[in-house]
Amino acid sequence: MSEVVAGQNKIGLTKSEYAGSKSTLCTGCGHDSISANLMTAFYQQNIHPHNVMKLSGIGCSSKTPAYWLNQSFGFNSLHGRMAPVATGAKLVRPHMLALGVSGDGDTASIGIGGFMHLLRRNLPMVYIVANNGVYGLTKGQFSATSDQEMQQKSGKKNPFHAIDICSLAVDAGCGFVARTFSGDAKQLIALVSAAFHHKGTAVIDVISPCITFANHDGSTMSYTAVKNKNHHLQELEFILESAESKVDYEEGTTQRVKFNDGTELVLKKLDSRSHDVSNADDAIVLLRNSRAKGEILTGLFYANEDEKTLVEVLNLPAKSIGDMNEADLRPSAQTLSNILENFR
Amino acid sequence: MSEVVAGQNKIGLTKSEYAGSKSTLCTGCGHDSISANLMTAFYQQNIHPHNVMKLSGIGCSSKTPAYWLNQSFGFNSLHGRMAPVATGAKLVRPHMLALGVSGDGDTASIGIGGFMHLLRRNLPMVYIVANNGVYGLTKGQFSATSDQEMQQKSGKKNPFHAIDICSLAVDAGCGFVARTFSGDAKQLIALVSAAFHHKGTAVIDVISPCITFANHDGSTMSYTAVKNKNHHLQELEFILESAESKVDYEEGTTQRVKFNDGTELVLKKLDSRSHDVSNADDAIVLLRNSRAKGEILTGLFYANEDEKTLVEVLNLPAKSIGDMNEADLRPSAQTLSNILENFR
Amino acid sequence: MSLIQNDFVIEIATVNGSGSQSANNIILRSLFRMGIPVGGKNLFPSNIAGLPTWFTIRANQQGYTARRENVDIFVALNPQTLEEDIPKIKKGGWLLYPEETKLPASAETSDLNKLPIPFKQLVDQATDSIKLKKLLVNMIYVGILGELLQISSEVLEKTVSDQFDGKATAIASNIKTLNIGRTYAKENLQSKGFPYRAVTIDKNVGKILIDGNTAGALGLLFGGCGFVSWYPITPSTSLVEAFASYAEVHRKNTDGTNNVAIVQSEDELAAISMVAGAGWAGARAMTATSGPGLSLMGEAAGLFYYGELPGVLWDVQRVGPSTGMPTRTAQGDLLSAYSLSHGDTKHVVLLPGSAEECFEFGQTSLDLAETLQTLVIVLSDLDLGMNFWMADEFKYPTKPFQRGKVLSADELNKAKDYARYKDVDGDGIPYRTLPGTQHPKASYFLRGSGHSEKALYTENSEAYQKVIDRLSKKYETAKTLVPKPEVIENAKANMGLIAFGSTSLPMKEALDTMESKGLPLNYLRIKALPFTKEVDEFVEKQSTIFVVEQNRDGQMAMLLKTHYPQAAAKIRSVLHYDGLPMTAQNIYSPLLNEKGLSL
Amino acid sequence: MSLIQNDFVIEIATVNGSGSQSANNIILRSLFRMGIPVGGKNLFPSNIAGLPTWFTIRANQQGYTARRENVDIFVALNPQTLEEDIPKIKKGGWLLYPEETKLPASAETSDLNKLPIPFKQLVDQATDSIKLKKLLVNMIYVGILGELLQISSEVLEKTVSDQFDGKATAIASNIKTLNIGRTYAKENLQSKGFPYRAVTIDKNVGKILIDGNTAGALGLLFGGCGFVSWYPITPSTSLVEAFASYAEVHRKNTDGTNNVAIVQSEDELAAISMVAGAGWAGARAMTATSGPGLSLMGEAAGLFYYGELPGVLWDVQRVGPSTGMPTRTAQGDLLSAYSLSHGDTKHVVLLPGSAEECFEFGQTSLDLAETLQTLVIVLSDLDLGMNFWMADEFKYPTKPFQRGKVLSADELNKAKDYARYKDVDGDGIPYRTLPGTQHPKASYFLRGSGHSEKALYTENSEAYQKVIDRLSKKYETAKTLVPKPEVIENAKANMGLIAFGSTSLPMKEALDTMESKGLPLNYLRIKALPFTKEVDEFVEKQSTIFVVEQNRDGQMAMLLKTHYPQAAAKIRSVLHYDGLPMTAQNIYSPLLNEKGLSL
Ligand SMILES: Cc1ncc(C[n+]2csc(CCOP(=O)(O)OP(=O)(O)O)c2C)c(N)n1
Ligand SMILES: Cc1ncc(C[n+]2csc(CCOP(=O)(O)OP(=O)(O)O)c2C)c(N)n1
Ligand code: SF4
Ligand code: SF4
Ligand SMILES: [Mg+2]
Ligand SMILES: [Mg+2]
Repeated sequence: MSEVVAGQNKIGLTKSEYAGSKSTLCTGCGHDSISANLMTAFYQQNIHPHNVMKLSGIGCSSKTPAYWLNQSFGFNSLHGRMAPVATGAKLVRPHMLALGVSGDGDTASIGIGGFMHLLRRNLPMVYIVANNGVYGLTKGQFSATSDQEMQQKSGKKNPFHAIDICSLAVDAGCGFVARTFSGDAKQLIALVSAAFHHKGTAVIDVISPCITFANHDGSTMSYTAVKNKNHHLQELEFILESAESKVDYEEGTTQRVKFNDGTELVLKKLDSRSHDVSNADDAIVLLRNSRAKGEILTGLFYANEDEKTLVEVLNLPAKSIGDMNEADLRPSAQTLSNILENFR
Repeated sequence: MSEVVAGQNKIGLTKSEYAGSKSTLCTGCGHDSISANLMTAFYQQNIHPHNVMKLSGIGCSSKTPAYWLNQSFGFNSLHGRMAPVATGAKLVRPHMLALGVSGDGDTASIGIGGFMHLLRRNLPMVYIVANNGVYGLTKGQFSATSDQEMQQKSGKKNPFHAIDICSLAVDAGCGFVARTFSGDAKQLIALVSAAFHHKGTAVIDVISPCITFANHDGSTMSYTAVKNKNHHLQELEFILESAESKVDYEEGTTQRVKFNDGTELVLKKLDSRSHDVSNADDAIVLLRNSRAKGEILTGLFYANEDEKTLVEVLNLPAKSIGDMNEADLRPSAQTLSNILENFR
Repeated sequence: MSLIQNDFVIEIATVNGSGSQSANNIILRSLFRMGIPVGGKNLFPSNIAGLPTWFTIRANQQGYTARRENVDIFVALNPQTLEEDIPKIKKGGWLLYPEETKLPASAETSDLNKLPIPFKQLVDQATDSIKLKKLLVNMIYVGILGELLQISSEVLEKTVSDQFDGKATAIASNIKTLNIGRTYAKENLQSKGFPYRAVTIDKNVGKILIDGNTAGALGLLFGGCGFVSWYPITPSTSLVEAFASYAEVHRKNTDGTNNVAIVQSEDELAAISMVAGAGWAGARAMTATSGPGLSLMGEAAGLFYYGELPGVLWDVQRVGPSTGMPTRTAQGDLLSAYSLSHGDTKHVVLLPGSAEECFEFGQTSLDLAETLQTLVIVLSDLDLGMNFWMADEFKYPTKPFQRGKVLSADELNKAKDYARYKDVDGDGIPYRTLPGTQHPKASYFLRGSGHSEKALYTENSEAYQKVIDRLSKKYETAKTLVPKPEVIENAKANMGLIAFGSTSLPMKEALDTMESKGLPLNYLRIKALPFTKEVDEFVEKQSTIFVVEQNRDGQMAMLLKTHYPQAAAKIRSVLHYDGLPMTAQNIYSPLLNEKGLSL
Repeated sequence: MSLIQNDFVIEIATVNGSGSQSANNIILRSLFRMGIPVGGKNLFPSNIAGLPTWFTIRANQQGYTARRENVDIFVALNPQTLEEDIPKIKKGGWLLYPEETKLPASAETSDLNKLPIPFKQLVDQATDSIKLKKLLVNMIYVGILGELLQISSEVLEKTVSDQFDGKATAIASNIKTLNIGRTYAKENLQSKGFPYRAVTIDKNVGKILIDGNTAGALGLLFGGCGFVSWYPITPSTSLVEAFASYAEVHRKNTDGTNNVAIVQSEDELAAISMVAGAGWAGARAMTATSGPGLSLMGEAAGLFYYGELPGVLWDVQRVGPSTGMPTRTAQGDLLSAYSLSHGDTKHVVLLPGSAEECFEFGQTSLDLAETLQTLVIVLSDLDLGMNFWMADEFKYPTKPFQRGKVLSADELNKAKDYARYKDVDGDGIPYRTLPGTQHPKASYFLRGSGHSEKALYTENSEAYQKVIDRLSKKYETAKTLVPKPEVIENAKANMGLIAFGSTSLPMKEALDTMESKGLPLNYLRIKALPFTKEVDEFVEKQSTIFVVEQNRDGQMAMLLKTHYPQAAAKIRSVLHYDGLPMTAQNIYSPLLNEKGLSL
């Protein structure tokens, strides 16, 4: 590891090299905090922007990848299609880190099919849902994650159940499922950092208030609501090596999630309900109960490093398909003749 | 109630009046059994075909509505679009009974978005998934409900998790969730009969073997596999009035699900794991555990008559929109003038 | 100094989310109420707050209310765009700007009348609330412009109180601020020689000022639309939201139930599929969308066509391809709409060219969908849908709904060998039945797969062909039922101009200009596909035909060449596709140029 | 009795799922191996088992291997369809049928040679297994036809053993059964005067017999396709399945890893979106689908066009509209494919007309997609994709992949002011970079929303227009790169015929026939959109142009009229759209009729 220079991370980049274009979102939009925290996580984790693919769909949230890591490769795709676009891209360049930012409309309404099937396939990527419970970009209609009885600015109430991104993801077999709040730098950065090291799909549901259309009384996703209803399940610390942990936790109050590259996420239990995060059943029941209570439970809900990823299932070689050429892709002349023999 | 004539049901129809066109499915296809059992249920429940809308998507399963109730109104729609088509139709004619037959590909692959959002909206309809774990009509590819490690005829194994229609439906808030087997006339008919009386969406996942592409060794959904792995959670009896039950069950071993029209489904617990079907958490954990064990658990998993249906949410009047005309739909001339005042 | 009465363009530059919209509205509507023909265009960004927005108002006694290139009076509240805004101002035009704004060099060199305004100071007099200041500052320029143009206080204040619809405090503070601006102008600007004046006239009797989306919503409301499913997308959202808010009141029964079902769907595939189900079940049903949504509806569109389902798809076009520019206007979906879906599919398309027609086609589209048992696509666009258009007061419909050939149980009793897909009347339109009809012959199985006249599944060549040939015949019948074009013949002309949709707004001005410059033209505005016999006749008569449209590829010209091969060689395209509403100059410049005529 | 050598049509009627497919294959391939040009068409239902299926074999020494209307030898194993089958048989033709079948009255009155065959009795001699009998019964007619036509036992038996590829028991039982049939024919039918004979010739040297889907799969395999995502749909499924099974072997590295990623997606929207991601990331990527899937891919198609993403969409057309007839053939997706997606979108479309071209375009499509940085749509159809076509042995590609303008880090070092969407070379094709390129200039943000040359978000009219005007220019460039048409000029002709795709198969026969009847025609077969200059020239030269296509609306004629307005008036349509593969008669009949010429 090279020496670390002040103002630079271990790969010699300054924080400004993780910047993006100026945000065009409303001042105070939760999504801008997500961007800021993502930048920090990339910087802290020493990930070179050139090695990052950032993906999104369409929505205010999906605009955000333009606002960080200008030096990375961005694909602002179609409404609801981030998941399949990411699938194609990642399989062709498995060595790059793929991070996607989608919205609750983008993921849970029009994109729910792609999302669920991404989870089934366990594509290695970090999937962030910037969840504000509304369609921001089209001016505040309810989305599929709007809480039942949540009110619009006009006072109109949402009559339908919310889709819980997290319980859905756990039931679909996703091996890294967490929730946090856009403004909670510590928790968000710890989760994203850990997600970088998870082998498969990592889903982080980030409650990210829409200041323009869902920050009023009656909105269950306003800054005030989040402040009042956010319960931290655990305190989180991401560490690169077991030895590194700064905090000495009491026996029995912590759980360590180990990733295949030796990194760990240390969870210090804060809530009496805090469960074993390797237990999917408990995670789902916990999420369902917390949802019923109307609270916003944050933390890591489920972790599992054992499932095969899509890259493994397809048994892709070390060389990226995106770098292959005639030598790798065109069988021999003899092969062609042999094949044609069957058509005589 | 009119007198019942031999060979006729209470509304004076013979069983043949519930017939449809000749099936064009493979001899021995599970879907044909579903058709036969549906016909019986309609007959037994004295539902007049003229009052039935039968809907489907595309697939072998989706062809089946042509094979029963020729005198009802059928809509064989597009692949994956049964749910929204049914939504439009039912809202316009809420007095008719809507029953849909979809496939596992039709519902859990291309149609998963429509399916999940149908459940969120709680559209009153009976939604049958004729689930064979493969795309029958396109010759046996794996579908999203194929069990992990299930083999194709060629020996190829499915690397992905199955989507469990039932746990998904319970988590999405569906108030009637059950599984049965195409050939289990008793269970299927009891469930469908009960589903006719449920106020919201009733999902019945019917394991229905594909004799041509998924009936070999290695298929986890062959007739043999179903025979070996089918565990009945309860014994079911559908009754029109509390008094009607023929069986006298021991205290504590039964649960009665009461529908708003006074009918009941009596569940006699057969399995030690048999839970309180009003408890969604238990239902999900039960389903997850049973899935992990590789068994096929059948019975009613969840019932809830309290949720508002979409018809209720929209507060539709007694007169069907489909029957409305100028008097109902065209506001007065005065209204128009008043409105136009705002544009001066 | 000579005064210029009732002929000016005002443009206000600001950022979106700043609340200038209501201020602009007040100016626009006050002028309208003075009887002066006006048009208002809002050029807004595809985000929610903080990016540049422009609002233009054109007042013109002759009724030329389209966008015009040169601005007479520019209110520059957004310093970020000032550099690019300056060139828009006409020579000798007027620039109002906050006094603290540093003007770019170009402003100094241009021939401009500059009026620095102490906005901050003035708004400070109006309120102490920082939040309110941000909003009220807009009323300062309303007051100033009111005074400069000499819009009477009475009109302005009445418009303010209508705008804030009974909210007394809002009305009071807005009027107060407005008058601060007014007083400032009276005291400081009277000597500046501002030449533009608004003078009360009587051109707007029986007129309203409305956007096409609201007009369309009203058409659907009065046209009997009973089912709407949609997925939000700019610029179609406001149509459905307007419909919903009217329906909320005017389709509500005394017991609180609603004679309408409106479902916000999970995506566009679901939206159009719900319409299919609803149409099948007997509702007059519709969805609204824009470009990307239209593409997503392609598969279902084919089902409507082939299954013969009634339904309306209202596409408010925006700039493509792909996501494109969601808040800019275009007519680029014409070809996609016409042949939406694979296979031999072709649709009836309505092309409203005014707010009146949005209202009218809101009804006509439902009538045609049921009469023809097919999908009717209405192609509006952002300019027509979201900007302010003058219109004749909408006429209350007196004719009953046209519900087409639907057989009741009684009628089925009389019908011999009824078959769902048979051509009984020779017009290609079969008879249908609705679900729930209590008659053994009523039931049929609707499917998008091959079917016979009896609605039975078929893979038989003749049975298949019989049905799709009848569909062609039905499309021929549609020619006799769809709205006829607007035709204005000019005795001096042997060449013709064809346009459609929102291009109609600048057309009178363009035609007048061309005629005055020696290029008289006959004019036809297409209101629908398929082309009616009036189009046939017009096309035949012209020596050259200019097809003016707002897309890059000349899509209407393509369709005309296809349908009129004999005339193809004389068809020429005039294209405008930069996303801005069409101006008269966009039309006459290329034509006059080409003919060597000068302005 | 005069013998008819190497010129006959055999049709076998049965039900699907009965295993006759391999029997039919054996006859077809045996004739092929005898050097006789053949074609095989499978007419199957859209279900899995139990419905009527027909297989036709045409053997013709002159190489006329398309479908022909009149059957010489009919094997009637499906009593259900016998009534409708009888009229297909030529006067004096031969009907083989199970002796127990009760023939319809029409069979008695027709001029037919009837050969009742004791199928049951014969197959009883072959096996006792009921299950096997069902399959082996088909080999009885193989043996009988073999004997009647005098196909040598050697050829037949070799073909059987190749067909059952090493499976000794299957081979033995099939050969045994075949010989039972053969012996029966020898003993009982020799005296019947059967006139048709297969005689070994040498027309098939260097030829193969293959379906277009397999040919396409091989083209993609050797063309370097590295990523496939697809959703199953008839009749495109077999293309991907063939590709996957070849890739399984020929893209496998010694360590078991695969130089290809194939993903069965959850729907078509996902399939094409995955291809977008893969193409962006640097793979030669493709998806395959049919009609309904094409429609579902509309939105993404626009993203390819506007974001300038490489990708191949292989559409094996079937009969529409909507679900239509999934197992019948058509060319009805042309117009949809050309303008797939809303807004001003237009695509490069390749139109293979032979198995060779399926192989070739499998490669060309990938080359063009990367060269032009756009979506390339290949329009095959069920007839070409799933039936058996004779082809010249495919040539191993020697040229390197054409990967277009991709800048490496090194090249970026040299490039001054690189901009993703700028026209540097004047051909409208910009330079791109791939994700992961280790250079600060490499990164850009791909989007389907309005963007400038620098790939920055824009709502600015000029910036927007600059990019879409360049896209038009790029489309012009495409004209010079896409495959050129096949042109056959006839010195005696002044009229021309234009066709494309699978219509090529009966074309030689049709042209020969017309020439012999006094209607010589020039011929051009379009292989791609946009039209190349060869098409321009051809169109200009003809006095009348007949456009022959397999759809109802004359979609190619529409495009031609649009692109050649000067020639529009001389364009005439010849249409065939009943779902069956095109015959020569489908072409020459209407033309000769119209010209008053008789056959
Ligand atoms: C196919 C399609 N349909 C609709 C739209 C319009 N649209 C743009 S963003 C959006 C919803 C965004 O909601 P969400 O994903 O929650 O993002 P947010 O703006 O709330 O961050 C919609 C409906 C679109 N761009 N494309
Ligand atoms: C849009 C579209 N894509 C693909 C198809 C092809 N297709 C027909 S049925 C089917 C799958 C059917 O599977 P399932 O729903 O499980 O029904 P099954 O045949 O197994 O009963 C597919 C992919 C289609 N008809 N439409
Ligand atoms: S509208 Fe809401 S989500 Fe969109 S930028 Fe503004 S605050 Fe953020
Ligand atoms: S293929 Fe399978 S699902 Fe389809 S009809 Fe045959 S047995 Fe049934
Ligand atoms: Mg949102
Ligand atoms: Mg299935």
